[in-house]
Amino acid sequence: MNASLYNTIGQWWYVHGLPPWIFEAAWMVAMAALVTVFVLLSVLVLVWLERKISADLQSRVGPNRVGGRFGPLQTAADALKLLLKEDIFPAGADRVVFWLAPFVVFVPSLMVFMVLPFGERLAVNDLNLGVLFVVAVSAFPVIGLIMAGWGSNNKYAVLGAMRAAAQSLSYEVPLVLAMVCVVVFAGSLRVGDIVAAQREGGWFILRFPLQLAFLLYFITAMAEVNRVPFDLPEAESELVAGYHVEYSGMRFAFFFLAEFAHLFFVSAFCATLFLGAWQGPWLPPAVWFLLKSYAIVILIMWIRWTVPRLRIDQVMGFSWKLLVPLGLAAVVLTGIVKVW
Amino acid sequence: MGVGRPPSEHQENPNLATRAADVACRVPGGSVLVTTVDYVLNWAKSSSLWYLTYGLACCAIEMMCTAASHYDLDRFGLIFRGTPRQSDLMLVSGTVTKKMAPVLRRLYDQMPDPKYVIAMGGCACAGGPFQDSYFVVQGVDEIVPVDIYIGGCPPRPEALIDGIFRLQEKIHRTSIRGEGQ
Amino acid sequence: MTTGLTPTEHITLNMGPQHPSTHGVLRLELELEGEVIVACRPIIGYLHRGIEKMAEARTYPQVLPYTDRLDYLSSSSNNMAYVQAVEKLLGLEVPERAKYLRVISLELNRIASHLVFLATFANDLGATTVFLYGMRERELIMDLFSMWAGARLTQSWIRIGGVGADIPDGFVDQALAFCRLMPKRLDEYDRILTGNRIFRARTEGVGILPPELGVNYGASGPTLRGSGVEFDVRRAEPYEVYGDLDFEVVTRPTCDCMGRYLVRMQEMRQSVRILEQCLKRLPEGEVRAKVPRVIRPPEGEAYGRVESPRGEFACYVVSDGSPRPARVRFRAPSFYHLSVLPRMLQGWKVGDAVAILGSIDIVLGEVDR
Amino acid sequence: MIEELRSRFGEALLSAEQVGRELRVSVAAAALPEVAAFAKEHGFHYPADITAWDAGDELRVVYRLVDLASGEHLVITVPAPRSGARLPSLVPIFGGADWPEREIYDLFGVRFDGHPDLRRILLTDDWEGHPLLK
Repeated sequence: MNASLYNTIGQWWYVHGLPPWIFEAAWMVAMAALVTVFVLLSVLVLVWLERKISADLQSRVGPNRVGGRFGPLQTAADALKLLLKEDIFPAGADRVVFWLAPFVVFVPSLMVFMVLPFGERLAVNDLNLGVLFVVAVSAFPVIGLIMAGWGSNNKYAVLGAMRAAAQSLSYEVPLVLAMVCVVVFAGSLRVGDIVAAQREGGWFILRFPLQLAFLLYFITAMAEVNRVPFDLPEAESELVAGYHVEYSGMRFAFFFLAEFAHLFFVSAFCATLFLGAWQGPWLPPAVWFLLKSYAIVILIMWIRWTVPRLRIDQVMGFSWKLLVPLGLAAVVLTGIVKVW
Repeated sequence: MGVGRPPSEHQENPNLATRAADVACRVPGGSVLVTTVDYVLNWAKSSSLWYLTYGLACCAIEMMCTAASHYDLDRFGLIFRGTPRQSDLMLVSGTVTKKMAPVLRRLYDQMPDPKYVIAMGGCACAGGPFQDSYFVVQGVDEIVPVDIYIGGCPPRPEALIDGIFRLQEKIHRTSIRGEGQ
Repeated sequence: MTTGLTPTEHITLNMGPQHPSTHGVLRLELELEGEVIVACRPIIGYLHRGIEKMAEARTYPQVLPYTDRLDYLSSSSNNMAYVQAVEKLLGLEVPERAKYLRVISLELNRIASHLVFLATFANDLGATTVFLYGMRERELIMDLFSMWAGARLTQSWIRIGGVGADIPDGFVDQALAFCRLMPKRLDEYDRILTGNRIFRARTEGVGILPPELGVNYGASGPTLRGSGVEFDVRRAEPYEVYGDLDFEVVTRPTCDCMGRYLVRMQEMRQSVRILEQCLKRLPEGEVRAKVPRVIRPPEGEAYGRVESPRGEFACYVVSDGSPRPARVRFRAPSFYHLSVLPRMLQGWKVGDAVAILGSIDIVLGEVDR
Repeated sequence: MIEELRSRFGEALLSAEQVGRELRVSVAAAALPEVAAFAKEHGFHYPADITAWDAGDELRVVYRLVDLASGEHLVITVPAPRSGARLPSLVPIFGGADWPEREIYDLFGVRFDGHPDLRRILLTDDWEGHPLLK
């Protein structure tokens, strides 16, 4: 549908002799606006979903008052309330760094959505080096976390930031290795090509050595979004709230938004890389895409509410002693299979 | 949390909203707008009372019970936050001693406005059974302003939930025009 | 401090008195090198309510409600220790039925308290869901307490000379139903938590308490039994009807968090066993001995000693012959466990600190009194 | 046991009696560490309780040591003056004496010589007086 919409308007535009780059730019802007709105809305949904899923796992009910029987407006109320809160700069905080940190975390979390294909042609910009772009940009928020930790002038925040930096660095390596397997298999760094490659030969998760890559990606993705068992940077029971311990109101909301946006992104990207993205019978592509993404999201939430948390040295050891060698093995194996 | 640093300075909010609301009320039909805005804002504030995990004594156990499966405070949008910066509601659950009082005050100061305090149980209300103790503060209202008092030693979870409802009603009675107008 | 060529600076991290996992108003001053704990100083007294002083201004029965508020997770044990001391002073013999009812109350409280331990311990380690499971089962016990005492936490149901009132109709059936349910739920916890690899990695070998150190520091209860010392007041000095009951004193030789955790988990099963025996054997008869209106014990001192869920909880009462005690002193197990905590924390990481603190299961109410 | 104590400590042993499973002895402050060390040699490894009470004319510091193997109690009572009392600390012998001694200092004002860290434990550092004195 979207592809045809793109084609129809594009043809009309072309027929009337208008310069095509304006159309391309306008399409991109429209998509960017659409994606931003979509991300913000889906964060509201995700938070609500998280509360409902956790409630269900914990034999509770979860929100059931605000806005009706299932509490659909609960997150909206939370967001509005956070807007109304007093904005506190802690005494002794590094004001510039403290002020900047939420944006440094939030903006890259939104930027990565640029290459995400919600359907055919339904991506803001399908970059040539899409996967590389994702790797580069999604590594960026950790700088914001360190800024937040440092700027807060709070020891819990500093500890949280140090943990975030250590964890993010260690898990980036197996994450990239897992993506390299996919790239080798698809033969392109462009996300559109990866999707196309899955159209021809079936989903990547079904092809021999890529199951390993999927597993690696899934585990590292959980670590990237700081979810239990890898939620050390926040670690409620140890560091109170970790790097955002001093943030209140809207600034905290930015961290919150970024966290859930990132959660959705890693799930959606997982669906893109391994589960054939938007492809599927009968239903519209965008629906398929959301279904697959949410399946991964729910899986991550399920794990988050089931298992305990690891300790920092165990987290690091797990990455360097197990995931990285496994990742290297997966790359080698993928290469062999591909050449065969 | 009591990390070694002085309590935060509060930024004086130039209360723009109050002034804007006053102006709006002078315009014909403006008060309808103000009440609508009031309703939405109060709805948000009262539906999302994040409370500070702050267990003091026996009542803290009942507070935990109330948050747990059987009573489930999450139903009303109440979730706990470990840090005062992200909390709206301080549930003073238990006896406040003279050693604890300065800490409690500091935690209250660290919370961003608008903030609410519920004194849960006899001790927090007025010293409870420890009226003649040399080390107990006779009611938390000597240290911080209290919105709702819940009696009982400790109050049953139902009483706590009732107290939260009362607080929500109280929030709904406030207006951006400032109280008492 | 400098180690080799790299100068490192210790940071002092203040945990508490408001912190999600200090279990109340405990404050820990941790000296850290990176994430490693170099030294730990527990600071207590944030809940010091002066109960021991207040007891001197009250009559013997009036002291009883204050004992509830010491270790508020197992108020019956506190009642029992105090009542035992006063009864020793008075030389009072308690009716058989009351003894059985007391044991039922004590064991129900033990399960309730261990469930809170399970809940908070799991929560400290990040397994939030188990927290709610523990509280869910505890609610069933709270219902039983409400049935007989009208109160959930602070029951004051064990009184001088017996118990406050006889159990209501239907209590035995409901309690037996609970006894049938509980082992199944314990299996459920074992499946979700005990066998979990992450949970084991976080608890096995962590926070070693050597048995000699534990004894020397006055540790008791599951904390000491987790280090392989078979010491249980219920066995060592049987009170009420514990001498006639069939139960095991659970010990684990591992001395770590896992050992202490497993001891508590097994103790819940043993408590269910004790409960079933008591409920089935419950004799008919009076529930309260004749007690004078004004209790005036003869001059002397007595030491009431019970096994609370945390360890040896004792009450030392000195009477000067007046209606008010000359001294009431509570020996709180958590107090001693906290004093040995710095030894257990040394060299572990911040994440372990909450695990180790959780594993000794303290209640600040009895620490600070 | 009583005989052994008497022959060993003589004058320092103020009184001794056996009540049930409790052996109650009263000793002078100076002899306390030796008595405690002696008790520990004889199996009383477990410091069950260390406390004090105000008997009106004097303070009595009570040490309850338990033999975990036999279940015997040894209750050592040490009389002390109501103000400015000084007792030898038992921390070198029983680690478990550490906090209770701080508590007795805090609530009764008894100073323990040789205690590694004698500060107020329950009350605030700037508190005046010792509340459990009558």
